[in-house]
Amino acid sequence: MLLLEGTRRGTRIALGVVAAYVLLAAGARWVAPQPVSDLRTLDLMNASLPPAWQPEGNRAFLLGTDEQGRDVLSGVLFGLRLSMGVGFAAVALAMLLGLAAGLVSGYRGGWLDALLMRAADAQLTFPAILVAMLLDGVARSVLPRSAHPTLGVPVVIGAIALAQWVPFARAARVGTLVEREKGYVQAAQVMARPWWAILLSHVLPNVMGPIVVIATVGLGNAILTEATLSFLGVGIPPTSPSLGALVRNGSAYLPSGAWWMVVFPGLALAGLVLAVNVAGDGLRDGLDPKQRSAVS
Amino acid sequence: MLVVGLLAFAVSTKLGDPVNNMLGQSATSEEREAMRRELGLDRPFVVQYGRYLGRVTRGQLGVSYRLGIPVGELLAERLPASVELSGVAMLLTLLFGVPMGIYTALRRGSVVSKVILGGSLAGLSVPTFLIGLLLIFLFAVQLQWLPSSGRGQVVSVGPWTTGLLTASGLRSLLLPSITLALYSLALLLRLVRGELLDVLQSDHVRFARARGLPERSIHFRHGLRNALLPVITVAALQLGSLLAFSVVTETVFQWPGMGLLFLQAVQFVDVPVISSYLLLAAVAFVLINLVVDLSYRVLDPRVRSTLGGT
Amino acid sequence: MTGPVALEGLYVALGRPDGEIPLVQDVSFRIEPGRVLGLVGESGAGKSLTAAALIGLVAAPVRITSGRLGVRGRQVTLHDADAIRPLRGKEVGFVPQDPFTSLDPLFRVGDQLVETLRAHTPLDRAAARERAIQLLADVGLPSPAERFEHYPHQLSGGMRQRVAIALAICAGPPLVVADECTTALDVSTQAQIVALLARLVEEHGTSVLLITHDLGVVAELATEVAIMYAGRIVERAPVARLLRAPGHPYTRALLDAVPRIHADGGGALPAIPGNMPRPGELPDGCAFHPRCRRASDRCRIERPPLERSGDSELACWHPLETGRSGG
Amino acid sequence: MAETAAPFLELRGLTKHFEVPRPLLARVASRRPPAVVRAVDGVSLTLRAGETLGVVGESGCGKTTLGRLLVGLEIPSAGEIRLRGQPLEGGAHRRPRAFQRRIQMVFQDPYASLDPRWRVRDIITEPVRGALPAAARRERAVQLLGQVGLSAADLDKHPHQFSGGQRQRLAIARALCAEPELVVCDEPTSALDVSVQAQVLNLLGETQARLGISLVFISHDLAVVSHVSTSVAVMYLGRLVEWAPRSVLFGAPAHPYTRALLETIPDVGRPGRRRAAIPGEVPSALTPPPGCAFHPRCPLAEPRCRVERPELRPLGNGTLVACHVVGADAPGGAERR
Repeated sequence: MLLLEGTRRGTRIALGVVAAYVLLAAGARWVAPQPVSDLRTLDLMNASLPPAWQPEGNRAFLLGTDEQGRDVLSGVLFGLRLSMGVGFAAVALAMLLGLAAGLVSGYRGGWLDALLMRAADAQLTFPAILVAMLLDGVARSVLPRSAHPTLGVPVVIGAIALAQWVPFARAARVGTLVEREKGYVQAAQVMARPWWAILLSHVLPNVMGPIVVIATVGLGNAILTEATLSFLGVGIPPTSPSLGALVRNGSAYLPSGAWWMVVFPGLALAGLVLAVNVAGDGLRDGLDPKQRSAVS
Repeated sequence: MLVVGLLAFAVSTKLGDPVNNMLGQSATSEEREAMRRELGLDRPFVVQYGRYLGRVTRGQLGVSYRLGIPVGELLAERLPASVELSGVAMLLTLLFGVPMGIYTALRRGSVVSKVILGGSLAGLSVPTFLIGLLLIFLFAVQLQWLPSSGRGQVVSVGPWTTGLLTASGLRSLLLPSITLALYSLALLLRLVRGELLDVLQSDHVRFARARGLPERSIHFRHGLRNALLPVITVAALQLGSLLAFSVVTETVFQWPGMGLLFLQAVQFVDVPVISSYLLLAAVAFVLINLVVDLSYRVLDPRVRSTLGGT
Repeated sequence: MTGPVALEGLYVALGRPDGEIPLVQDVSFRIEPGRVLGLVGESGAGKSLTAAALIGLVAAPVRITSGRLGVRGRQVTLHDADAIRPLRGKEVGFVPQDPFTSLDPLFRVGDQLVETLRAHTPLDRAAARERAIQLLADVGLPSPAERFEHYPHQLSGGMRQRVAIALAICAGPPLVVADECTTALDVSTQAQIVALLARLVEEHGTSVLLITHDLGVVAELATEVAIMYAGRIVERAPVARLLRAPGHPYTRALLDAVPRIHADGGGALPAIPGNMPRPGELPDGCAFHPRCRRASDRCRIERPPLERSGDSELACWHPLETGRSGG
Repeated sequence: MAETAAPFLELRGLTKHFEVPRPLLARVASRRPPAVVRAVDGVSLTLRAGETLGVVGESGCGKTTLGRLLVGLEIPSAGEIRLRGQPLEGGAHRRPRAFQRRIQMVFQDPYASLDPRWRVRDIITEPVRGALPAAARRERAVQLLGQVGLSAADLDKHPHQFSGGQRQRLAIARALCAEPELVVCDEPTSALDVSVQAQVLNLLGETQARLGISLVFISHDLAVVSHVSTSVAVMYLGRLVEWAPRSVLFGAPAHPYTRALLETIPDVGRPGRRRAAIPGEVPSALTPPPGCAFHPRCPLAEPRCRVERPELRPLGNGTLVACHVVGADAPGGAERR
């Protein structure tokens, strides 16, 4: 175990960074210098200010302002809140869907298994972003226009979850197929314990390891997907300050040299996803003894 | 294929009401009805599907609601740009991803490996659009070395327009293809590394060592060949995600490809374009899967004999 | 011609940040050409590690701390990875345990043979191919020229093990290490493989280290037996003497615990109470004393050295009288 | 009651076929019916209460499938299983609970047979989970641990804290928890070292004598089977080839396959002896030879063996054998070894 020392430290730092992000995002309301979407506090005099340490910077706006005088730091903090919220919710939903599908199809087998895995194959050939874009498009055209602002976030969550359930289902299914052959599962079958009880008491706890790893990696991907959708302008309604939308907004001013509108939201996003991915990597190495020796 | 067709069609009928988008909110109900009839949207579902299939097999994909141009023409015009972008990105991915994966697996402790692995983790974490924007800012805005958008000068070779034959076309291709390749490159190199490490610990490699085969042969003949089997599947799926991410890249670089077309279609609910794009994507994926299956037949004797024999 | 093969003072340990845990301690033996030494022990006794050490396939965090192999009049230090590498295949052949996973599934068995031959001999491709087919015939594969073209998955377990043996002996190594090479096979196939090994030893005058937990296979094939317990050799003797009249109480108990065919059932089996101690939890004195009926205070404090008398060796303070008849 | 006359356990023509799935392409390309493995093919046997039936054979002979059919992990394709005259139909879940409770199983791999996340007390009382209150279950667990030679101090441990032999003791304790009448043991000692194997075999023997349970003991090891069995069934490629009381089977083996198997056992007591090898290998279960499945390897094979499948017939000394040749002229005259 001590061989892992180095990796483990990295993993712990990464988990710490993720935790810090969570705290910052959850406390955005109190930490952010400027409340979001309060037009009264905006002053066009403060528009397009560079970060505070630059000659034209203003101490009140640490990371500068955008073209309407909005504080970039506040935007980033509120954006993080939204991005992480969407990410966590989407992954939780995908995990739930995938676990249910994978456990049942792996344990019961038969046509249900064939059907679910066909669906998973089909899903895999359509990358997450396409699925999300498509679903979002469908939802937007089916739902009444007035519902868009309120339903935008749930639709994006659903779209990302639907695009991500497959890895969970696959891992859960493979794990279940292995567990099904284990003596303790078969002993429980001989005892005629009901199948759902066997699934919950023996199979589920023993397949959770890889699921946790997939969930961390999936979280990174979900956050990336949400940001990408917002960047493309299909997803979260533009009124909500997501990180992707901030970058999209800022990118228009990039040619004029206003790099801070793009770089800070982008860095915040990349840092978050990087921390999540490092943590996921560490968890995987910790779980897989074969990889363990490979890391040192 | 029929299923995909049905899916594409379901999208094309259910995906909102193009009439609203075309005529705007102020149109009268008579105007809407006329429009509907003109587009054939008043027929029952099955009839519409039948007609749709018939049209598709004849190569008629409908007319774009937004641009009023037949979708077939639109796609033919945009296809080369996307194919060249994805193709070059795939090439970069394979050209760098596989060797880097091998290197990091064989030289596990070295500094270079650590840098590559760290870089690959970053590559997986930094969103594609951000990379694109930063590259534009650096090379196009600050240094002004490379163009920030478009395909540059293109040459027509028959129906195909290519940017690969002109200097400006190649210069324009550089940034977008690197942007597009980075994510799949990072993914592929980590996959190659993981698979190779697994194979190098397998029983048959242990036995190959035990009988004194040279390390070169163990790594490249026995190790790599076994490791590449699962990589093929993922690399092929990667081609799919390149297609998806090309939506992002094409947006950032205003690359006149299908991704950009698709994005605009989604935003405008331009149904014929969306469903045709999906259909095309589905055909591409089916083809890719076919190629994967065939390459397994060539590379894996076990698959070969289950198909050929019994 | 090739002379005896000798291992001297092999120590293998598991590296931990808080120190090393010994896994194999002071294992030495000598095998004359054409002889088979059976190295017998229960799981965890260190026998497979001894095999791995001889071909330099001990993977970190386990490492060889010391040990020397004498082969063809040369002395090689085993903890030097670069020194053993050239020995693999050429001086030391290795027959693996599991024939199902030990051959590369993507290459024809003939090509794997040709590749190995060409790594160790100056044969050109055509000559190597001819030699490979001859080797396949030697190990008893019917229609060898046809089998040459086959992939491993097209062969049965027994045939794959024959191919593995051909691969191990193709360069004519003076020492062949067979690690549990019959364990994964059915009894009827096992008997065939044992017969094959016996014939090859005779024909080529190879020294064989036969590693197994199966005393039956040892009885059949070995000329000499060494018993390992908790990382050390505790007894070594010619096979007939060791099986009939062992000196070490552990050997005796092990032999008694082997079930034999009893048409009348034979009642309860004499079992050894308890379990072998895990590495790092070795008791003081003789490692076997907690399970030994003859153990005295001395056994609990002082470890008996492996002492030589005549053609056998024994590490016990209270050995059984040799000459007592077995079974 | 009719039950008194019925044997404790009876198998009648028990059969299990598996369809071998083929890749889609092959299924589309050829119209042949899917390949079928006859894992267990028409096995009829009986077992009296309190006795042990040993089932031996090489890998692929169907012995494991037979055990799984008995405990309800597989559903028979044909034939039936009767316990005290009552037919047991379908899998474990379909059978009447009161009957299924009487049947338990001990598995081969001690490392996979106990849930690594559970505590010993929960593992060994799983059969009465929900049926007994916690205090009673704890009491039962302590009692069971005593029965298999472990102590109450082990109650809260996890499986990884035990050696292979101790785990197999725990698996036996779990099987005993339901107070079974029949325990099916599938190679319970083949993953263990000899010294530990002897401990576990002795424990099984003592337990059986004390509680009067019946055992079906599945093993590839004839010597082990000779120690524990009252009667022995020898299987080859899914079929029963010989079934006899222990003393008869080992004293006067009848079927050429049984005799050959006995010849291939290495003997620790006779160093240097070369055992006779059976020529060839077990054929694929997908394409068993016609007639008697053993004929390609049989020294006694006659032309008839290649076409006609021998049925089980009595030899008079308690042996049932499926062979055209042995004892054909002199019933009960299987020569002594």
